[in-house]
Amino acid sequence: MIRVQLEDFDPGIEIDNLSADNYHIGGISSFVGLVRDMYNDHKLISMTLEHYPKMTEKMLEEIQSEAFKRWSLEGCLIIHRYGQLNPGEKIVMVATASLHRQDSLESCAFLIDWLKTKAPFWKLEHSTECDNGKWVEAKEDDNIATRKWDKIIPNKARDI
Amino acid sequence: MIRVQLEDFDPGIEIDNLSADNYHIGGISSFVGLVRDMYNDHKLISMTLEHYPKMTEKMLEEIQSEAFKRWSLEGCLIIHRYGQLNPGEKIVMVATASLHRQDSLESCAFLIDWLKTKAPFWKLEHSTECDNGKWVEAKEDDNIATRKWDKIIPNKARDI
Amino acid sequence: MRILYFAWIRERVGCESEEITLPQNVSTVQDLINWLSNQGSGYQTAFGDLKIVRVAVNMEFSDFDHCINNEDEVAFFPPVTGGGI
Amino acid sequence: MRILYFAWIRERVGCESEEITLPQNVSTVQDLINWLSNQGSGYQTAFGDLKIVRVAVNMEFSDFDHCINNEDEVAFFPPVTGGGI
Repeated sequence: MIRVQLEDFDPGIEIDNLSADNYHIGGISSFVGLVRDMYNDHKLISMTLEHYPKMTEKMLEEIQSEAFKRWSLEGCLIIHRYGQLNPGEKIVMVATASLHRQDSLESCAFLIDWLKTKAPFWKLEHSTECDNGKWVEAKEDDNIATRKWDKIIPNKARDI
Repeated sequence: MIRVQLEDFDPGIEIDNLSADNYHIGGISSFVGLVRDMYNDHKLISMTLEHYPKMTEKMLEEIQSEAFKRWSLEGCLIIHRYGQLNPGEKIVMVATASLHRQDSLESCAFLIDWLKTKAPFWKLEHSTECDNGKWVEAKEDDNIATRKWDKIIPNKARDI
Repeated sequence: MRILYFAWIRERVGCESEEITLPQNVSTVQDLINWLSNQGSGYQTAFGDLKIVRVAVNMEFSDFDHCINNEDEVAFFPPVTGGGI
Repeated sequence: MRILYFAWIRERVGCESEEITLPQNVSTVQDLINWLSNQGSGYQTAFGDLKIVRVAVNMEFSDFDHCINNEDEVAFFPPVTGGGI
């Protein structure tokens, strides 16, 4: 499931919904991204996440489909917020449910890596140093993290 | 934090508590293990988790310390239930919080792999096939999953 | 053709989106960038360093040599920085 | 010495724990297993296949050649199967 929203969310409810009535599921992995208060040595007041709405939905659907293709999953959730967010607030959540733990652990890491380089979001940081806001530059590290998944072909038959 | 308990828990509250008042945290990874209804082609009615209480606490503390040594973590939680559990119920939760996502993603996978081979728990399955219960045998796969971490020395200085 | 601008490219261009009729001789994204760069100093600074400009044609990441036509939606933006941390 | 039994080893032995005084000539875990195996058929079946028996001495996973003394807590159990899935 894909959700792009202004509002906050409750990871506990999302985890419960992902496994509701499916007693085949053995594990749910999730990642929740938060707004940090410090970036590159200056204090963040808030950030504004801009995005390209139609393309965001499309890309998140594609990323989710890719996860279902690569791993044996019983459920998948991607929530991404946009708009103004303060330190400590949740920005993003990805969660995957599977029979065996490796499928959900790996696909969860995959989703957050891919999302960082494939979802059309841009961060404007309002800091003590630059109150008008400064657009965050993409990190080469994120591209490296995404590309590592090109080499990984998980074995769907595994029973770990 | 380590908790070994009979009672259920709420992953959302646990995730919130792990990051409460710490605005340095950028991400929280978690894994929630559930009781499945099918094991090796027979239907599970319930399972009973027996453990060695004093040693459980000790081993979980050791596993947690190992995670703090290997990764830059702002918080760590391991909850393991014992006693009788029905399909769909939560058995275990591990969660880690860090500035950068890779530390929390990797340490979360590490914790659940290590826990499976180092925490003194034994599962008695009550199934339609064997109502008196059958003790679950350990999987060699779990030992392989644990040993893979021997080779992995994460780079604490990384900024991904 | 519909053109969208995001983040600092939007700020430099000065608008979120615009409708244009594709001029003669503009057949690729690169042609469009060249043409837009002559439409004012905002466009010129927005497209001043193409190493940090990305494009999507009909919501697909594309290269600058991608062919375009009047029915396309073309979006210009910096490299993406989503996904929380 | 305190001895604890878990899972099917507990079921076969027939008790959760017992206090014994370490007999003469018993200085390792293996010696203790040999001695216990002569205390009745429950112990004998419990320790029948040592490939699937694990031991902890004072709550540390140990080998069968680990030395033990009267102050130790020794626990016998099958390979662990915790951690949810």
